[in-house]
Amino acid sequence: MMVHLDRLRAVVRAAASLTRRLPLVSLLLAVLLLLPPLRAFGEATMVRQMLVQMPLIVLAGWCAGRAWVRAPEGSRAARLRSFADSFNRAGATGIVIASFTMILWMLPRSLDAARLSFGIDALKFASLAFGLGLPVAWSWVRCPPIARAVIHVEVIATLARFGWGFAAADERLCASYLQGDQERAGMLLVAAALAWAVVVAWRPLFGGLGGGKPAAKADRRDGAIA
Amino acid sequence: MQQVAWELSLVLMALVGIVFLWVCARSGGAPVDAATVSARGYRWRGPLVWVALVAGVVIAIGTLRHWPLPAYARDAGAPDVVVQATARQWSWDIVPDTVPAGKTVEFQLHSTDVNHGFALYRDATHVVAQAQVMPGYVNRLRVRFDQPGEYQVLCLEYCGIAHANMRAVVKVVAGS
Amino acid sequence: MVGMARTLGASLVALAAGLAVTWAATDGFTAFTLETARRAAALAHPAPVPALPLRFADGQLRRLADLPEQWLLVDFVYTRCTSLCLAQGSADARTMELLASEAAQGRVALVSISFDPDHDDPAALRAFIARDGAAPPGRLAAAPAATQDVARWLDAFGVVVIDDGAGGYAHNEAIGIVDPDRRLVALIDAGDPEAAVAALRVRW
Amino acid sequence: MSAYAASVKPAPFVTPDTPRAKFAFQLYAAVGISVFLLMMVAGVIMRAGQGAWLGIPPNYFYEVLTLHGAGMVGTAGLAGAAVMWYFLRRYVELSNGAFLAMMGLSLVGVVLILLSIGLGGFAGAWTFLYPLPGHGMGLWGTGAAATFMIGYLAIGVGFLVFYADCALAIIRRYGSLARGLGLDQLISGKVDPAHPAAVVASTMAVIVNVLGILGGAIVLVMTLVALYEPGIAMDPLLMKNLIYFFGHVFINVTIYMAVIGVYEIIPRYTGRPWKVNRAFLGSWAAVVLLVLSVYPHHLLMDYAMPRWAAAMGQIVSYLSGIPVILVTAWGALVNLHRSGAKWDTPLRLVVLGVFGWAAGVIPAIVDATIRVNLVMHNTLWVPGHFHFYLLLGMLPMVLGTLLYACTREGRASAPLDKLVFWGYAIAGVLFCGVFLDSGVHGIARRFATYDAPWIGYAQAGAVAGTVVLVCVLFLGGRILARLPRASLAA
Repeated sequence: MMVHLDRLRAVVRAAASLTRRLPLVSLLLAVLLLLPPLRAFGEATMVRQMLVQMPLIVLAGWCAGRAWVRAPEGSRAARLRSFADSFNRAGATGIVIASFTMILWMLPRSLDAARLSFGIDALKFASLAFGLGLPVAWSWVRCPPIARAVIHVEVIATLARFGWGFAAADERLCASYLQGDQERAGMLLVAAALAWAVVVAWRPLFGGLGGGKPAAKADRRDGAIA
Repeated sequence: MQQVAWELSLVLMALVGIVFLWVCARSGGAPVDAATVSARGYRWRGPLVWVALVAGVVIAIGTLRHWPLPAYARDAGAPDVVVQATARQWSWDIVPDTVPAGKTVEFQLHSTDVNHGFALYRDATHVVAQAQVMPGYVNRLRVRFDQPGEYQVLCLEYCGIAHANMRAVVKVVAGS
Repeated sequence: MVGMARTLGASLVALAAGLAVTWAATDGFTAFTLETARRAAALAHPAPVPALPLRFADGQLRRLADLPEQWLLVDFVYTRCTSLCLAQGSADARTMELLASEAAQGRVALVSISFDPDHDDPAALRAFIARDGAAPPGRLAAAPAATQDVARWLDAFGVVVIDDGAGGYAHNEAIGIVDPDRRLVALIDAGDPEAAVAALRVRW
Repeated sequence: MSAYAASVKPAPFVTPDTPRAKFAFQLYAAVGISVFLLMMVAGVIMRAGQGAWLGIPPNYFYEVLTLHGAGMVGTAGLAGAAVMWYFLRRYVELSNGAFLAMMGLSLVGVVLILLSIGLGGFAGAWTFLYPLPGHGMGLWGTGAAATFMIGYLAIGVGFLVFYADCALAIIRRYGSLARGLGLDQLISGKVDPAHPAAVVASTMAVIVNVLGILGGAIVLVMTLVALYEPGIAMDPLLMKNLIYFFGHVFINVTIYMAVIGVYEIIPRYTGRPWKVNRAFLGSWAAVVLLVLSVYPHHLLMDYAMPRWAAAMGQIVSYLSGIPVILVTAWGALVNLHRSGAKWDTPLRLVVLGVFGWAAGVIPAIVDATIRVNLVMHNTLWVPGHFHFYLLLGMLPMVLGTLLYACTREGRASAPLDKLVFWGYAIAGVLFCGVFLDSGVHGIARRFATYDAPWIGYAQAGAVAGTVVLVCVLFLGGRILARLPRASLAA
């Protein structure tokens, strides 16, 4: 019995250490994704570029940001962060940066540019990781719950707007992608908006219905909207 | 139809008004125990909800069983006359603009720019029928004119500055 | 309070930077697609077309600059195309009809450039422009003399060719107007011969 | 006050009554009344223009129409939200910042809308029905249309901030929005009569209007995209659906927010608490679904819509009447009946509001019948019914609440107040009645110039409208004069 427990602990420890390395792993992943064969694969269709490759890059940046936020007290990263924090009260600056980055890379022209030019694609990788994923990880925890709710609604609306636009366009908006691909990407973005809406609305709507002490639940730091 | 709607609305609204005035008039004076009033007041409500529901169902079935819009081409057989009416900011193009009385006329409504409304007036104060006119869609409005005469066409969806001047005439002539 | 002021400043800087980048990336909030951008760019900054040799349907090697006609209309094709290009073919025929007299005087030519030179030899090109018998005067077709030149031609006209998933190609279509100095001065919708001819005539 | 205080425990006063909160409330009252009055002037001007008493060129007429619509809807939203905030903060902890942020963002939006209309000449109506904003025909350009849309977006974000704050506060206190709405009590059957009606209504408003604003935020940006990127052609029917979904929900919710004043104020006069029961909770839960699904009654004349949608528009409209008439109006009447309430202007206004809502619902339901809609749609019958429940329903509820908040002591009203009240009520009924009767006679909605047989109606409307304007001016003046005495604990 004891042996089993030990083994379990070891697995948990290994998993934990992997989580600590997650930023490294994810940045490595981002660089890998930029390498020609994987880059070509990830950008071969609009669906892949918008719904697989780009989210992965954002995730990589987010992991890096998460690590930065959790950097141990006194470390250089932590000192830098606490200086940067003073420019990012309530996460305002980070969210502004992230909003522009998100919208810019959903424009058809940017999708084309990234597909056609390696330089711009490298810029895309860097900005999605450090201009979207990282600022979100850094700023979200500092965002007041009201701002989070408004951001959620805006993200849902933005996904739906772009999705609808791509699905409704009667011509190819990207020179690099076919019409059917564009429509598919559009519908998937709309689906993503719906899924996002359900996921973020579920807890505020029904969170306390299953029993438990509502007041205690509501006092959690994240707030039910988060 | 207009008169029925008007009279029904007037009666029901007057009823609401009278009940309000009656209750308000009797609200002053010596207060009566809330529980008594509420017991008496709410005794009536349950049945009334049912009355409202049943009335709603009956009216809905009554008005919807035969689909009320003579407007769906797939409904009946072919119309006797087909008229193409095209709306643009701010004029109508109606071909042909003369139709026989007593026949089923199908107006196929097109718009080249924004939303318009196609309404047929028997005189300045009586709407015979209408439909929205929308770019990208063909709405089919079927009308059987009983009386010959000149019917005005007005635009009933706001479409810009000359909206009120967007008019045409459909002539209805006695059948042969 | 320091944090508040700094954050406000930083947010405003981020906002301004975001707007500036978006402005730059969309040519001042006007071009959200590559197609709009390339057309606007052609109008704003006429650029010389490549001075590279093309093999024409008659088998001769010439550069566009060698053609005697003052004005050129240029579009991109591949002759095996069975779908969209059929519409393009009839639009081209219509354009030549509209321009028949000027083309007969040698003032204008319509050149279809193939981006598939490996397949589109002079015989294929001849067949392409002479589908209904003989090609009318001023109706030309050519393919880059060297396969590696294709990219430069496409680049100069902002054409992107992709696999259509059905054994052929898809590409953004437009008709380029090339002036007597052999600069690309405008790009017009491919399916609209009247507009192309009108755009040409205002430049005459 | 004493009767109520003696019989029930007053609501726990959760949010502290700070000077800042009081300032926020006063700001809303002042802005709300001023804008309402200005927009009413715009309304009377339009009626006078239609009555040939004023020569208004069509472009100005339609600019005024756009301004009147957008201004009234926006102000109704703000005023309704103010009523909701005023009472909801007694049960949950609301922030003043979010409330003020809504006003700030709305003012930004108002400035943009005024610029768009005043300088840009935008006259696409408050419903901005796609693709009209892109077809100004030289009257307005894409810049003006875009400015208008961005103005709306700013207002929408302001409302989102406020609703997010309310949602958060309700969740903190009750655990979830479903609990705020009383769904758990409805399901379990154990109804807590002390569960505040204000919380139930506020929760409904939050849920429904966040969805409405989300729809609006999408359709507004799609309109913007279509203005600048002609390659993306939106489906006009889909756009119309979203626009009416957003518009219907937003304007409808203004009333559902204002009615909180009814639930809170009438019991304070009658000394009988407004106890929540199963029917009440059930009807508010139903209202969430009804308000979200009733909008197709605006699209009955779009034959391209599927039949089920049209039938749903008719049937859901019928159902919507039940909560209004048989729950809220009935409840108000039972609460008042032989209560010994002492009548004064705030109570009169609030009760008038309930009457206006209940009575105004009737022509709305009649018009939602497809057969009727075939001859009434987009005639003046439509403004007739919505003016009935906005001018005689929503507005009196708001004015009554504001006056109530300002007259905690010395509620006695002078004979002049009584005269003005009845002037408002009767002229208001006549004003709306003229609209409805005009609709019966086929007079088209949104016409700048009238045919000869129509002019008399417009003149009657202008006269009645002027009387309403004068009365509201008086009532508004009363409120503004007493605003410094406003109390958040009244």
